Amino acid sequence: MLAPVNVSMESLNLMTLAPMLIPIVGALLILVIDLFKSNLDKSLYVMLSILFLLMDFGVLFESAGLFAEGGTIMGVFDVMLIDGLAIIAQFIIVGTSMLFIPLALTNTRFHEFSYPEFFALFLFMISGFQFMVSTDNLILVFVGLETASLALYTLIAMHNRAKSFEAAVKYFTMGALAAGFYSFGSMIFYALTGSVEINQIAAVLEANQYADIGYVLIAVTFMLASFGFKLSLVPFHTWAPDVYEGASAAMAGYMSIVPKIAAFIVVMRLFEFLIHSGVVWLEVILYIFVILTMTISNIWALVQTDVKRMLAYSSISHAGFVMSAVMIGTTQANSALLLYWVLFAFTNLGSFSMLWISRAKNTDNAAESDHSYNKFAGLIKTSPVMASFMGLFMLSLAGIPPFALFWGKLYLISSAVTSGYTVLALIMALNSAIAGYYYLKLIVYMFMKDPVVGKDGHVYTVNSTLSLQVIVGFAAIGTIFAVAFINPLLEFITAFAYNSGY
Amino acid sequence: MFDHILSILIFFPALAALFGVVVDKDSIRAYGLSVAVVEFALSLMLWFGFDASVSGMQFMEQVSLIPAFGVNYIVGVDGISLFIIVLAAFFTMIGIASLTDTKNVKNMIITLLMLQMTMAGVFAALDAILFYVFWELSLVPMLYIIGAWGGPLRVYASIKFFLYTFTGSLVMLVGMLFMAYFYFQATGVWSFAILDWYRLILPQSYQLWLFAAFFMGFAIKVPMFPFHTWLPYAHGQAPTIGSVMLAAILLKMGTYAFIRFSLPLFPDASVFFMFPVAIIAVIMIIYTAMVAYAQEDVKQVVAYSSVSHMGVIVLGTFAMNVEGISGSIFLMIAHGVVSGALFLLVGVIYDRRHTKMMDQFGGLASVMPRYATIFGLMLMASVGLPLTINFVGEFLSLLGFYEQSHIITLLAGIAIIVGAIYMLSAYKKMFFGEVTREENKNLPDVNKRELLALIPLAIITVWLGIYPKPVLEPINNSVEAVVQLMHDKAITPEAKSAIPSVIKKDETSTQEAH
Amino acid sequence: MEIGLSHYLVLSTILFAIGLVGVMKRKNLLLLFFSTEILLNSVNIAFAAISHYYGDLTGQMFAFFVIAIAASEVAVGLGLLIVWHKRHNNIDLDTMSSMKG
Amino acid sequence: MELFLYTALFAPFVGSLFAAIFGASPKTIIAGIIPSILLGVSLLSSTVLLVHVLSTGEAVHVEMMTWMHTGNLYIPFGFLVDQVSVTMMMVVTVVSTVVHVYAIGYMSHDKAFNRFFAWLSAFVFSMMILVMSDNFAGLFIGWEGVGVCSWALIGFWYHKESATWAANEAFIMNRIADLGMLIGIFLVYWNTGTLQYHEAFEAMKHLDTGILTTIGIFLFIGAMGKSAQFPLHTWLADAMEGPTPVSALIHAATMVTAGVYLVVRSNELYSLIPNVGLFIASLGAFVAVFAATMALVNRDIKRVIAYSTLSQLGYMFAAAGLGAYWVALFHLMAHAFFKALLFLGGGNVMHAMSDELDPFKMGGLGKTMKATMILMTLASVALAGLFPLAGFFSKDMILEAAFSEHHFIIYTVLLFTAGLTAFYSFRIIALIFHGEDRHTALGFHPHEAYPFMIKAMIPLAILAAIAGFARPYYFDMVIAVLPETEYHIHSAMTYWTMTIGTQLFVIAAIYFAYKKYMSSDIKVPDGTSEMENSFKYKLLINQYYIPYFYEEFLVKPYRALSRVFWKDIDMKIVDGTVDGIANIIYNTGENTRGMQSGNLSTMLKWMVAGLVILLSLAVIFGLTVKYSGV
Repeated sequence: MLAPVNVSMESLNLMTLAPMLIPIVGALLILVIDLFKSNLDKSLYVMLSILFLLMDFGVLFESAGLFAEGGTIMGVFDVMLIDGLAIIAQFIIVGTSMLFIPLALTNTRFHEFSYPEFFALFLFMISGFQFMVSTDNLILVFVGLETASLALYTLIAMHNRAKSFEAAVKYFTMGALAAGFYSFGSMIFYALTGSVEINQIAAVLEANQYADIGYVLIAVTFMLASFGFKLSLVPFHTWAPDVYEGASAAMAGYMSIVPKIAAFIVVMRLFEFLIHSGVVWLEVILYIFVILTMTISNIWALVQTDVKRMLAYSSISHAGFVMSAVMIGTTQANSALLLYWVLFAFTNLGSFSMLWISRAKNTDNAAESDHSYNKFAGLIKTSPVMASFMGLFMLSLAGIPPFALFWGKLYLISSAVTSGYTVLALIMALNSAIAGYYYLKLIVYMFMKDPVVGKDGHVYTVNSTLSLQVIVGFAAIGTIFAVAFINPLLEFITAFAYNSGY
Repeated sequence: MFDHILSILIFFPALAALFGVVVDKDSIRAYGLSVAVVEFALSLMLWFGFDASVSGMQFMEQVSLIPAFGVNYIVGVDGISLFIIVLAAFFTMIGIASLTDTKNVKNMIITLLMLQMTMAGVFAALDAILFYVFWELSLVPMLYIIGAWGGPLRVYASIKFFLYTFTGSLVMLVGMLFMAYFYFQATGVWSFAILDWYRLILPQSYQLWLFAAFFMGFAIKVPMFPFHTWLPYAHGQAPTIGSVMLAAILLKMGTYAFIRFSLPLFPDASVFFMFPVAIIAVIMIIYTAMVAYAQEDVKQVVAYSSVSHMGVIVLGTFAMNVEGISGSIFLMIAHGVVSGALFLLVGVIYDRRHTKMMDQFGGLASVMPRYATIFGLMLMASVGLPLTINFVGEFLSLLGFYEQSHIITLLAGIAIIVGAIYMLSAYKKMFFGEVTREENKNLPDVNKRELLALIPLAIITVWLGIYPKPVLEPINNSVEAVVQLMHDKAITPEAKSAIPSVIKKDETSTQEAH
Repeated sequence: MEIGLSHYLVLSTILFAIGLVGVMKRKNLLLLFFSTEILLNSVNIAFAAISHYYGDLTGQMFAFFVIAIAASEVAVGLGLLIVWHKRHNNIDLDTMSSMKG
Repeated sequence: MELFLYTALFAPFVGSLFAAIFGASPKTIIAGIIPSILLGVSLLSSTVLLVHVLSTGEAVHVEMMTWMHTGNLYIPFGFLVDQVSVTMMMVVTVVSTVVHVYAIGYMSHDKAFNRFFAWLSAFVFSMMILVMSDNFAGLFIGWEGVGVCSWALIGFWYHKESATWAANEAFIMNRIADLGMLIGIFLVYWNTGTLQYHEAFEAMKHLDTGILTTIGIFLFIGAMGKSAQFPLHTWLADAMEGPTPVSALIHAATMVTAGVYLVVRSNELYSLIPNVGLFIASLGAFVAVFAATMALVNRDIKRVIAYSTLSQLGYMFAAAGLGAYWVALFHLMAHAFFKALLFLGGGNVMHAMSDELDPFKMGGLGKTMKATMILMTLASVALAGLFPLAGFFSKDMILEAAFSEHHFIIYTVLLFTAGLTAFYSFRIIALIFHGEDRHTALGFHPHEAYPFMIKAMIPLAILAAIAGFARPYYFDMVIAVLPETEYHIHSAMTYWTMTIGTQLFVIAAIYFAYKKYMSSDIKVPDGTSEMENSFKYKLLINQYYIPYFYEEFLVKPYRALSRVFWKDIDMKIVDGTVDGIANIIYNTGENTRGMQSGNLSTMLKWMVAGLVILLSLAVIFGLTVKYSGV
C-alpha cells in the first residue's frame, strides 16, 4: 500500500523553477499568438523574446539576492539546485541570448526568422540550458541538455541552406552519440553509488574511499567524451567547424558561448570533486585535453581560408584554454572561467555580429565561402568603421590589452600560476601567441590589402540595421571598456563561486 | 594641472585621435600637427615642473581599476622615464611635421597619435599590468604603420614584428603574474604596483626564473641577439615615419624595462646573469656591426646599427653602477635622437629616388651638400664622436661596465671601431665619388619641411653632447636611488659586492671632509 | 544459472558496443540512427537492472527519460533526414562532406 | 688671462663657423680671410699666454662648465695653460696661421674653398682643445675632433676614390687606437677616481706598478694611432691624398704629434714605469729607421715627406720613452716648423706641376721656382739636422740622450736614420730642382706660387732656421712641469767627436744624394731597370707589403666574414630558426587539416576512438592502482 504523498508547497520551493518557466511560457505564448494570427512580423517575436528574457533576468536577480542572503537553495524534491554557479551561468545564458536575439532583425529577409517557431524554439532552448546548470541531478541535466540540443539542431537546420542541413545532421548525429555516452556514464555512476545526484555520488565515493576507482574512471571517461563533444575538446571537436560554417553567423556566435557555458558548469560540478579528492588520472587526462585542444585547434585555425571557420577553431581553442580552469579547480580558476566567458561573450558577440552584418542572402558563386578572408580585403578603405570594429574584436580575441579578453586571459593564467602550473601557464601564453597569427591575418586582410570585392563597401553592410548596429556597438563598448566593469564582476563572481563551494 | 599632467599626456592624443576621425582629410595634417605640438608642450611642462633634485616618483596618480586583483592605474615619472616621454612627444611632433605625402594620410596621423598615447603610457606606467597594457597596445599602431604603408614585404615584416614581440611579452606576462603571486604570498594582498614590488625580496632561485621570464619579453623588444631578426625586416619595410618611431622610442621600451623591472626587482639574478647578458651585448655590438657593414641597403645599415647600439645600452644597464646605468639611459635618449634622425635622412633620399640601395647613389655630397652635411653630423654622432649626444651615453655606459669586467668592455669598445667602419663605408658609398647616375645629377637638396625636422635634431645632438647636465642630472638622481635599492635588496654576497652602495660612498666622502 | 545484475550489465555493454560499431560502420543515415537507438536502449536495460538491484526507482526514472529523449531525437532526426533526402535524393553519409579542412 | 685663454681657444672655432656659413655657396674669399685673421688673434693670445707663463712661471687654469657629472664621475670643461700646453699652442697657432694664409692662395681655384676653411679652422679648434684640456676626457674630445677634421680634410676631394678611401682608413685606424686610449681612460678613472690630470697623476703615485703599466700601455696605444706608429702607420702615407696645406698642418706639424704630446703630458705616469718607456723608445727608434727606409725609394714627393714625418715622430717617441720629455717636445716644435715648411714648398711644386707628384718627372725646376727651392732646401737642411738650423739642436739632443742613457742600440739606429734622413731629403730636392729638365718634354709648364704664399712661408723658414737657439730658454721654462733631465756626455772629447762625426755623416749622405740624383742620365723609371726589379726595392716601394697584408688578411676577411654573418648566419641560421618554427607550426596545420575530412563517419570514428583511448588509459590506470600493492 502506498503511503499518501504528502509534500508541502513550501518544501517544493517552486520559486526555483521560475527562471526556467518564464522562457517556456514565452515560447508557448509565441506559438499561441501564431495560432491566432499568422504572418506577423519578426520584430514582434524578437521583442517578445527580449521581454521574456528580461523578465527572466529580473527573476535571476531575485534569486541572486536570495542566494546572497541565505546560500544555496534547493527545490522541487531537491532536484533543483540554485547555487552561485547556477545563478551566474544563467545570467550569462540569458544575457547572451538577449543580445543575440536582436540579430534576427536583419535588413535582408532570412527564411528562418519568418517562422515564429524559430523564436519559440529559441526560448525552449534557453530554458533547457537553464535546467542544465541549475541542478546536480544527472537526469535533469540530461533532460535539459537534450531539450536544448534538439532545439539547437532544429534552429541550425532552419537556416535552410544545403550547408545548414549538413551541419545540423552532423551535429545531431554526433550529439546522439554523445547522449549515448552520457547515459552510459550516468549508468555506471548509478551502478556504483545508487544515486544520480552529484553530491551524493561524491559522498558515497568518498565514503568507500574510491574502492572501485577503475569503474569510476570508466564512468568519468564516458562523461568526458560526452562533454568533450559539447565543449568541443579535441578529438571530440570535429563537428564544430562544420556546424559553425553551416549555421548562420548569429547562430554560430551563439553556439560558441551559451551551450558551452552550460556544459562547463556541469563539468565543474561533476569533475571538480573528483579532482579535489585526488583522482590524479583525471587531472592528467584533463591536462592533456587542455593542451591538445588549445594547440591543435590553434594550428588548424592558422590555415583556414574562411573567417567563420577560423572563428570556429578559435572558439575551440578558447574552450580548451578555459577548460584548464576546471582542471586547476581553485576558486580563482573557477571565477576566472566565468569571468573569461562573460568577456568572451562580448567579444564573440561582436565578431560574429560583424560577420552577420556582412552576410549576403546568396553566396556569390565566385566566392568559395560566405566569409572568406578575401571578402574582407581592404575593408579599411571601403568601410573604415566596419574595419575598425572588426579589428577591435580580433585584437580582443588575440588577447591584446586592454580589450576584454585580455583580462580574462590574465586572470586565468594567474590562476594557473597561483596553483603552481607553471608549464601550463607558459603553454597558455605561447598558444595565445600562435593564435595571434590568425587573428592578425584578418587584420592584415582588412587593413593592409587592397579591396577585391565591392568597392563601394555596401556588400559589408547589407544586413545592417539599427538594432544590429546597436548590438555591435554594445559589444564594442563592452570590449573596449571591459576594465571598468571587471572589478565588480570579478567580486560578484568570486563571491558566488566561493559561496557555492567552487 | 600638474596633478594630472601625466594622464593628460597619455589620453590627450588618444582623444584627439578619436576626434580626428571627423576632421576632413585635407586638414588632418594641420590638426595632427597642432595636437602633437600641444602634446609636446605638455611634455615640456612636465619637464619644467619636474623637480630634478628628487630621486623618487613625481606627478603620481592612482586610480583603482581592479582592486580585487590588485590592478591599478598608477602613473608617475622619475628621471629615468621623464626624458623618454619628452622624446616621444618630440618625435611624434616632428614626425607629423615632416610627414611626406602618403596615401591615407588621415589614417596615418590618427595612428601616430594613438602610438603617442601608448608610448607615453609605457614610460609613465607604474603598475605592471598597466605597463603591459601599453606595451602590447603599442604594437598595434606600429603593425598598421608597417603593414599599410610599408614596402613589398610589409605584411610579412609587420606580422613578424607583432608576433615575435607578442610572444616574448606573453612569457613576460606569466612572469609578472608569478611576481604578483609571490607578492600576494608575502603580504596577502594582490598588487601589481611596481613600487610595491620593489619592497619584495625574493629568494635567488625565484629571481633567476623570473628574470628569465621578463628577459624574454624585454630581449625581444630591445632586440637582443639572437632575437633581433624581426628588426631589419620591420625597418626595411616600414615607411620612414615608422622606422623613426620604432628606432627612436619603441626599442627603448625594452632597455627601459630592464632598468624599471629586472634590475630593482631581481638584483641577485641580475648580477647572476650579468655576464651572460654582457656577452650577448658584446655579440650584438660586434656581430651586428659586421652585418651592418655587409648591407647593401642604407636603411638596413641604420637598422643593424640600432641593434649594435642597443648592445651598448644593455651593457651599460648591466654595469649595475650609477655611471653605467645613467649612461645607458642617456644613450637611450641619444640613440633615439640620432637613429631617428638617420632614418629621417634615409627617408629624404628614398622620397627622391625611391630606392635605398647604396649602389644607386654615389657622389651625393656634391648634389645635395646640405643633406650630406646633416647626414655627416648624424653619422659622426652615431659613431660616438665626443661633443655629440651619443658619446656621453656610450662613454658612460662603457666606463660603467669597465668596473665589472675589463675584457668584456674591451670587446664592447670595439663598437667604436666597427661602428666607424660600417658608417663611414656607407657614407662613402652614398656621398663620395663621382655622380655616376643620370637620375642623381639633379636631385633637389633637403627642403624646408625636412629641415624642420632635421635641424632641431641636429641642435639637440650637439647641445646635449656639449651640455648634457639638464638631462643627466635628473637621471643621475633617480639612478642613484635605483642602485641603492638594488644594493639594499641584494641577498647574495656576490650581488652585494657587485652593486655599489651609493650612500656608503657619500658617507665616507663626508667623513673625509670632516 | 540465475541471471544476476552482472549479466544485465554485460548484455548492456555488449549492446552498447554493437551500437558503437554500428555508429562507426553504417554509411546510411537511417541505419546510423538505429545504432544510436541501440546505444540508448542498451543503457536503459542497465538502468532498469540496477534500479531493481538497489530497489530504487531513480534508475527506472532515468530509463523513462532516456526513452522520451530517444523518441524526440528520432523525431528531430527523421525530420532532418527527410529534408536531406528531399534535397539530395540519398541518405548516404559520404555525400555529406561539402565542408572540411 | 682667462680672456686670452678663451680667445686663443675659441677664435678658430668662430672662424670655422664663419666659413661654414658660406659652406655651400661658391668661393668667397672672405671665408678664407676671416678665419685666418681669427687665427692670428688666436696666435696673439697664445703669445700673451706664453709671455705670461714665461714671466710668472704660473699656469693658467680655468674651468668653464661641467660636462658630465654622474655617480662619482665628474668631468668639467677645464683648460690648463702651462709650460707644456703653451708650447703646443704656439706650435699649433703659428703653423696654422701660416698654413691658413698659404691656403688662401693654394686653394684659390677650388670650388669648395669655403668648406676647406671651415674644416681647417675646426681642426685648429679641436687641436687647441686637445692641448689645452686639463683632463683626459677633454683630451679625448680634441683627440676625436682632430680625427674627424682629418677625415674630412683627407677626403676633401671626395670625388676621388683614393682620397675617400684614405680618409676612412685614417679614421678607422685611429679608432682602433682610440679604443686603447678609451680603455686607458677607464683604467685611470676606476683606479684614481678622477680624470683630472693633476689629481690622477697624484693618485697614481700610490698605485701598483702592474696597474700603472696597463694604464701606460693603453694610453700609448692611443698615442700610436694618432702618431701613426708601427703597426698603425699605414694611414699617414695614404693621408697625403688630402690637399697639401692639410698635410702640412695636420699630418706633419700638429695632429700626428698629439701622441707625443700625450706621452709628454703623462710624463708623471711614464716616469713611474720605465719599462714601458723603454718599449716606447725602442718602438720609436724602430719606426724612425723603418719609415726612413721607405722614404728612400718612394716616387711621390708628399709620401716621402710623410715617411720622413713618421721617422721624425719615431725620434720624438724615442726621446720621450727615454724620459727626455722636454727634448721630445722641443723636437716636436722644431720639426713642426721645418716639416710644415717642407710640405708647403712641396705644395708649390705640386701646383706648378699641375698636381704631378713624381719627382722623376720634374728636374731643373729651380730655374723657375727659385724661392720655393730656397725654402725647401732650408727646410731639408733643418730636417737633416745640420748646424745651425733647428733640426741640429733638437735631433742632436735626442742622440745625446740615447747615448748618455747607454741605450747604444737605439743610438746607433737613430744615428743611422739621421743619415738616411739626409739622403732621402736631398734625393727629392735634387730630383725636383736640379739636374736635367725632364718636365717640359712631358708638357708641364711650371710657374712660381703667388708671392703672398711665399711670404706666408717666410715665418716658418725663420723659425726653422733659428728655433734651435732657443733651446736653453726653452729648457728653463719647461722644467717647471717636466723632469729636469740634462744630458751631458761625460767627456768633451766624446761629445765633439760625436757631434762632428754626425755632421760629417749627414753631409756625406747629402753629397751622395746630390751626386746620384743630379746626374743627367736620370730618367723617368719605367719599371725595367735592374734596381726596380730587385727584391729590396720592391720591398720598400711596397711599404714592406704591410698595406698588402692588411688588405689581404684583415680587410678582405672582414668583408667576407661580414657577408657570411649576414647572409649565412643572420639570414639563414638566426632568422631561419625563427621562420622555421613558424613554418613548422603552419605546415603542421596544412598537413594535418586533412584529418578534418568533413566526413561524418570519420568524425564519429574520431569520437569513438577518443573514447576508446580514454577507456584504455582508464583501465590501465585502474589496474595499476589495483595491483600496485594497495
